[in-house]
Amino acid sequence: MQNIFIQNENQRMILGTVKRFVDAEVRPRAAALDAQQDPEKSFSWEIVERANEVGIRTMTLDEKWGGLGTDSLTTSMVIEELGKGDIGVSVIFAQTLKIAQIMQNALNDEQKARVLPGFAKDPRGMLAIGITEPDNASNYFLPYPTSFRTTGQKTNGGWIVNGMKHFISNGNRSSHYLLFVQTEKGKPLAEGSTCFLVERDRPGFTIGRVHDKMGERLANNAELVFQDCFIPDENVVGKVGKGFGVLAEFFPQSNAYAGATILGVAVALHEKAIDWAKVRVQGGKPLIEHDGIRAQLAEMRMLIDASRSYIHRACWLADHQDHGWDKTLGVLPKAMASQAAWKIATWCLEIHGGHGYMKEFGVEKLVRDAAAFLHSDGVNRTLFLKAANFMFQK
Amino acid sequence: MQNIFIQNENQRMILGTVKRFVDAEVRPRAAALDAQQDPEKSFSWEIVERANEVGIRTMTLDEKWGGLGTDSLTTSMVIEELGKGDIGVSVIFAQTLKIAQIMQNALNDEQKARVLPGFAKDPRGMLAIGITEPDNASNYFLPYPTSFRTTGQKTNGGWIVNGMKHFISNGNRSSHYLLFVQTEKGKPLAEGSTCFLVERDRPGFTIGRVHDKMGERLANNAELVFQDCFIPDENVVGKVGKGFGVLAEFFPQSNAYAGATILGVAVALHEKAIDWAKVRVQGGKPLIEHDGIRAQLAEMRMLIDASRSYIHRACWLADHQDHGWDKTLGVLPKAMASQAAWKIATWCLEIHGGHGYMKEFGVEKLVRDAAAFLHSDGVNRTLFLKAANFMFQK
Amino acid sequence: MEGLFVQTENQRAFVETVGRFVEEEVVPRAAALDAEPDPAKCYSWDIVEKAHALGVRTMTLDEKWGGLGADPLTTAMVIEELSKGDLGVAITLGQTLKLAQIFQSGLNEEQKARVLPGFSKDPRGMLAIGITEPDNASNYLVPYPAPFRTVAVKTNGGWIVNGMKHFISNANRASHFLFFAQTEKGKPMTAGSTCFLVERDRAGFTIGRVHDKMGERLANNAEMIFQDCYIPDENVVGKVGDGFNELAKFMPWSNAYGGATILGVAVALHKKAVDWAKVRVQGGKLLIEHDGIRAQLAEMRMLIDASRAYIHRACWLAVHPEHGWDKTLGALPKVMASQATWKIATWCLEIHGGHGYMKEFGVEKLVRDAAAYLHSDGVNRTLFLKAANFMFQK
Amino acid sequence: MEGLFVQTENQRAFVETVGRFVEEEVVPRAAALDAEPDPAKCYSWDIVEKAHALGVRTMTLDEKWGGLGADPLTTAMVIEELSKGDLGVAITLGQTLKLAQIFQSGLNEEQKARVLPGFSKDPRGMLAIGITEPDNASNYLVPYPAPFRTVAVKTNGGWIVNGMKHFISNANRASHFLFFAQTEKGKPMTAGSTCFLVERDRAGFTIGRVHDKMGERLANNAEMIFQDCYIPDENVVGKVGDGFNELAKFMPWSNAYGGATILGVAVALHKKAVDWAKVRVQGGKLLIEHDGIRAQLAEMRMLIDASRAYIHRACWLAVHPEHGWDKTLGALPKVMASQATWKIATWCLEIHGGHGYMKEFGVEKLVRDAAAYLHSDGVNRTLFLKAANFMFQK
Repeated sequence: MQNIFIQNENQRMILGTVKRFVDAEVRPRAAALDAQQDPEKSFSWEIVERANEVGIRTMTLDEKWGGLGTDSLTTSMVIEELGKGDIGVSVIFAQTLKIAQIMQNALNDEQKARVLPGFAKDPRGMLAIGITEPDNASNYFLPYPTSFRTTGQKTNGGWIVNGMKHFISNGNRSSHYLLFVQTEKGKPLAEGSTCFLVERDRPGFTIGRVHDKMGERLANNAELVFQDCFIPDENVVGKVGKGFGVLAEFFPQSNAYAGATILGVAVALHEKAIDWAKVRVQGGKPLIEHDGIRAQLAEMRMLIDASRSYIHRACWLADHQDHGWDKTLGVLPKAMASQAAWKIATWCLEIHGGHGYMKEFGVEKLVRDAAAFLHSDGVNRTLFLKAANFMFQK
Repeated sequence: MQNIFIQNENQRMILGTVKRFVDAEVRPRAAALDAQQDPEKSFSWEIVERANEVGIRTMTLDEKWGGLGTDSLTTSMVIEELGKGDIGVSVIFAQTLKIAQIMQNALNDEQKARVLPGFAKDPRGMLAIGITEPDNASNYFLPYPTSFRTTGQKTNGGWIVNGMKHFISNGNRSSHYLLFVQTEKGKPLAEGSTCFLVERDRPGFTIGRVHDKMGERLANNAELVFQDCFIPDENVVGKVGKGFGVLAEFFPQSNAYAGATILGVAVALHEKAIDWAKVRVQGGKPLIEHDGIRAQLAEMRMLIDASRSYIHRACWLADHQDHGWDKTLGVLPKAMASQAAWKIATWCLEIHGGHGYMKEFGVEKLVRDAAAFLHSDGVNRTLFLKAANFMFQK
Repeated sequence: MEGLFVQTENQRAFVETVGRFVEEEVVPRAAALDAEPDPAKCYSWDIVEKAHALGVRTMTLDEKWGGLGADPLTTAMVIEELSKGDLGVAITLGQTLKLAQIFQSGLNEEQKARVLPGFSKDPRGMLAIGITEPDNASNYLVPYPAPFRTVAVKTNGGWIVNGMKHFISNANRASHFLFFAQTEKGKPMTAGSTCFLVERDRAGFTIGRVHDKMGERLANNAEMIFQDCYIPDENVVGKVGDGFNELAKFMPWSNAYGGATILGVAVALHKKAVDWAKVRVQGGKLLIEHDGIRAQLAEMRMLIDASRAYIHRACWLAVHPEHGWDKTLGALPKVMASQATWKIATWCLEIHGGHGYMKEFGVEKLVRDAAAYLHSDGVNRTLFLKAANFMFQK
Repeated sequence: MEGLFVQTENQRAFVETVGRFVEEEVVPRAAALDAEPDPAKCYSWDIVEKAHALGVRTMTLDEKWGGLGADPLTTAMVIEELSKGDLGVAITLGQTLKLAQIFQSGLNEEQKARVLPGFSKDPRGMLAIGITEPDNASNYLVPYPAPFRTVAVKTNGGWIVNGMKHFISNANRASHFLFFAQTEKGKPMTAGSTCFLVERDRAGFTIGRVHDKMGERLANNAEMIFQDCYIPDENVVGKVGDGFNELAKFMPWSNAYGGATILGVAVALHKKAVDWAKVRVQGGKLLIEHDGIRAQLAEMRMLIDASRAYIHRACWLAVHPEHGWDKTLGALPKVMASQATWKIATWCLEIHGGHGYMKEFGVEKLVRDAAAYLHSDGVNRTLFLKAANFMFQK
């Protein structure tokens, strides 16, 4: 039970490393990358390579694949720590760390042997997962019985895939992808889709637009385009027609990781608010000596700590499901943390007055970043509806 | 346009009278009446009779019927003023004042001649309207195509009515009622119901339970029970099968009146909060000198003034529809005012600490009262859905 | 839902026992007791005696004193379980459970030997603590350098106490009390007050009014009055002039208990809302099939689970401080839970429409109960300021 | 929706003209201008010149100066209309419209004759006012007895000014400015400052940085820098040492203009949300057919209409103070409107899901714009404190 609540020595060591990495490599670069007009240029391979050097990129891989074999709780702590530095950096690694965990669980031995060593060695090895389509976002979450528009047609020794995905994190930066494709027409995506492993250089697979976003700019999101793309049978992950179960089965902690990312932003905003309240004088005394502001700073702290307690519990139970895992833990922690972060963002902006609105103070970047998780990993309202389905067995 | 914004001399005079009535007759009685265990005993005929003496009970009647002929804007001001003293008192008169307006517009000349003189003279003359049924609340608002369960069967020279209504304000206290009855089976209530005028002593019409409520206790709500009750043709209001239109056509300002009632409660809470903040010392200075409390008291004021502006505008436009009446004004002002009042109730309770929770301070009564209008005159969510129907022509 | 959080077999079994007790002994009595106009009559010795028979009343005592030696985490679970049945019962017993822990830690050996055996055996043995005074509530919490008004003057072999406390839970029901009196004039309470043990029948100590409250009526709160009350030296708890700080050490989980107490009300409200949504039809389908309601029910769940995770974390860290106890955990979990509960109370009331406002449905009682913890165990704003003092070292 | 509030034929016609101008000249340019990385390039003289041609730029000038003599209520309607197209454009022109009113009221005859004809004829004639300094924002609003840092020292025939102002709307675009300088050392700004008129090309007065902002980018804010800038006595506005209070008299509707400015953004967001809800399908039906979304769209409407009613009331009472002007109307309407707008912005973003976060949909620009008025024209918390001072006579 200890593990629900505490940071052990190993975790403390890892988090120390991550914090040093964030201070040395992320913070100094973040504002300038965020300001790039071309969204592609907001991504930094330097950051990825430095993270690789200190072991962050591959930490969820088992030791036999060259990683640290971190559990979900520790990983969520790392993701939060990254989020304190920059949300985009947290997202690109959260995706990679999460998908590496899925791959270890869901790929068969041949696939693992084929993919993981290369991924582990490649200092720029990043991972992505292709689910969302322009007309299919919440249908995936709820789920509603429609099909994916990206379809796979059986052919000799494999499948011919056509279609497109959009908004995909790391879409233009990954070496390997997990891709969800409708392989049985006329069935809803929950029943007739298959998960495929796709390599970056496969013919017929190209990258479309890189999306130009309000914030979270250090992460790239892009379109994945498939035109008569042949994917061989040996790239089927799990069973044909059972793609949908791959995620549900192998990735209960995904939502809590998203919660950890946005929680990092909340912490960064809280720190900004405190720092400013300590130096800004209003009516003859620093803001932090004004009752109203003091109480608000404490309320932010409460929202952060309650969200973190919930996220940690979800992560621990995801790894120890016999202790009382409940499916709502796979959808609600992100909603909690993102609501908290948005409230904190609003208050932080208010506390800064006009200064918060000017780019040089860095607050407005955090507000733009915080807005991302009102929708990322599921619009909150959609997640509430999904949780309701678990609660009331629609 | 003046009339949207100002109180003229006539209004000032009327409001002065109402305020004196509230101070002299309502405030001294309210706590003791509220504390009666038997809900029937929470009602006071003395208050009604005193109100009658100063002309409040009949003020919306035209002068020719013995009233003051007040317009909707003035009436809403009076209703708010009553609500500052007690919500229940505001409700019983708001109902009577409103239904008197409807009767003047919707009754035919014979009906008016039959009913209004007696109502005007009777110092205990109160009015009620019977719509809500146990299974039919929001269906009436939205409207959803179900029937009323209270049905009228055509017979010689009239109708035989069976069924029941519940939650009816003034249900057990009125001399005259407007009653909505399904007169065409198989049709939804919006298309096949008829409005009837019913006198208190009509055979077959009895009063059921008086509801035991959380608050708003100085008003009685009761069940109306009809067992083979004969109602003659001459008591049909408007046309047979067109009952539903009676309200929509003749009473656009009903929602704004409800808003005025709950706004009165908000004002009373605000006053309590200010008075307490001026005397309660925390950390060596009165609460009102603490930034956080000061700012909150001003935010309450803002919510009150914005709600009042909206209510007044709705009332004025209800009487001058060619200046830009919009149907959302018939559903949203109450939602605005009741949300504001509930927020103010919560803050007022918090500001009072434990004292607010004790019955002797009167705050807890106001909180229980404020809760009433989260549902009265339509649950807010239902009203939003109704407004949406107006906005998007479902 | 509990499955999420119950950790050990022992805890699970005991919480289930308490759950049965609540179903059988508390729930059937609660509405009638709540409705008693005389607040003293709202209290039930039957419930206390039944709780005693099951071992609940004494569960926090060490086994050598006849208890179960329950730790704070288990105790918080039990308190929440009690509160699902009735808030007042949870407070009555919860206060005793908490004070029994303090008695064990804070009393000297002679005092323990004198008090605990009798308390343990007495089926009506209840405990209370007297801190709050009419002019001294938040001063104690924040803390502001004011003295207590209740004063103890040294005399031969003991102290003469004069003054009064109010709002004291269990005051008129307890066999033993702790209370604070100012023993050094001119000093603030934190530096010049002493904690005393007092027995119910001591001369000069009487019970004043039993407070008439909005809700939580099954618990009694009353005034403690001291008129030339002689208390011998051997009843001093801790050191003269320093009882205050010493005692604080033994109560780090007190705030989390407050959180657990109100959280049970949130769970009860949530259950009411779900049950109603499953039977109430609007617009031709059950409320639970309306998107807006479904999402709201899930959001309530989120708020409950995040609050509980936070409360449990606080309880666990309170006894394992070396793993990261932070003083804000002694101020904020109650705030989180009470804010969540108030939001849930509002939504539950809205979902029930007019039915929620009628006494027979039981919702309005829960709303009145929920209001208690906006101030109980410290007004939320005051606790934010207390936490801020921990965060920013005023 | 406007039909609700437009009162006279003249107003209606002029607002419609402005609406066409917005559709034709503002909307097509806004996204590209917003995207300019150099804040100075976000400004468009084309828009200003087009507005001039239509008479918008000078509409608040009396007819004898070539304007339309528009009253504050009409002007507020026009500002809201402009803001529906772009917040920055509304600010650029709104600031000029407001200052033209002040020039007419506050300048003496010689000053008016010197300035207004040229301003009226110049198609690029813009106005600005310099109050805010890096260490003096809320001190001006609350007011706290601190001096301005910008100082004017008396010399022969005039004053030598040194210091700087920042965040000044239109600073780098205006032909004429008002600004405040401390003329009596040791006194607070309210007692010892003087208002000066300054022309753009005056020696010693230069423009510093153009601020790089999160949003409202089509308006420029910049620093005003004074280095031994000589200003002649004939440029003193009002009295030496008392300009501050005198000027305040002329601006009672300034806060309501701020409210109208941000309200236009709320209307634009609402429209985006409605449009999207009408085309986006979730779970097999349009979003607008989902209860939760429908109700939310109506709640947005409520917040908009209540805010507008409040703003219009403030504008009208500002020019008819004898009918009940209250000073809180000079502090709170902007707060109401900006809180409403921020809530609507959040909901609009949530309703759009990931699409709202991508720059091409235009929602994220509106969210960045909406954030501006959490601080513009006064941080909301500061304005609450200002209103509280009016309410409680600090």
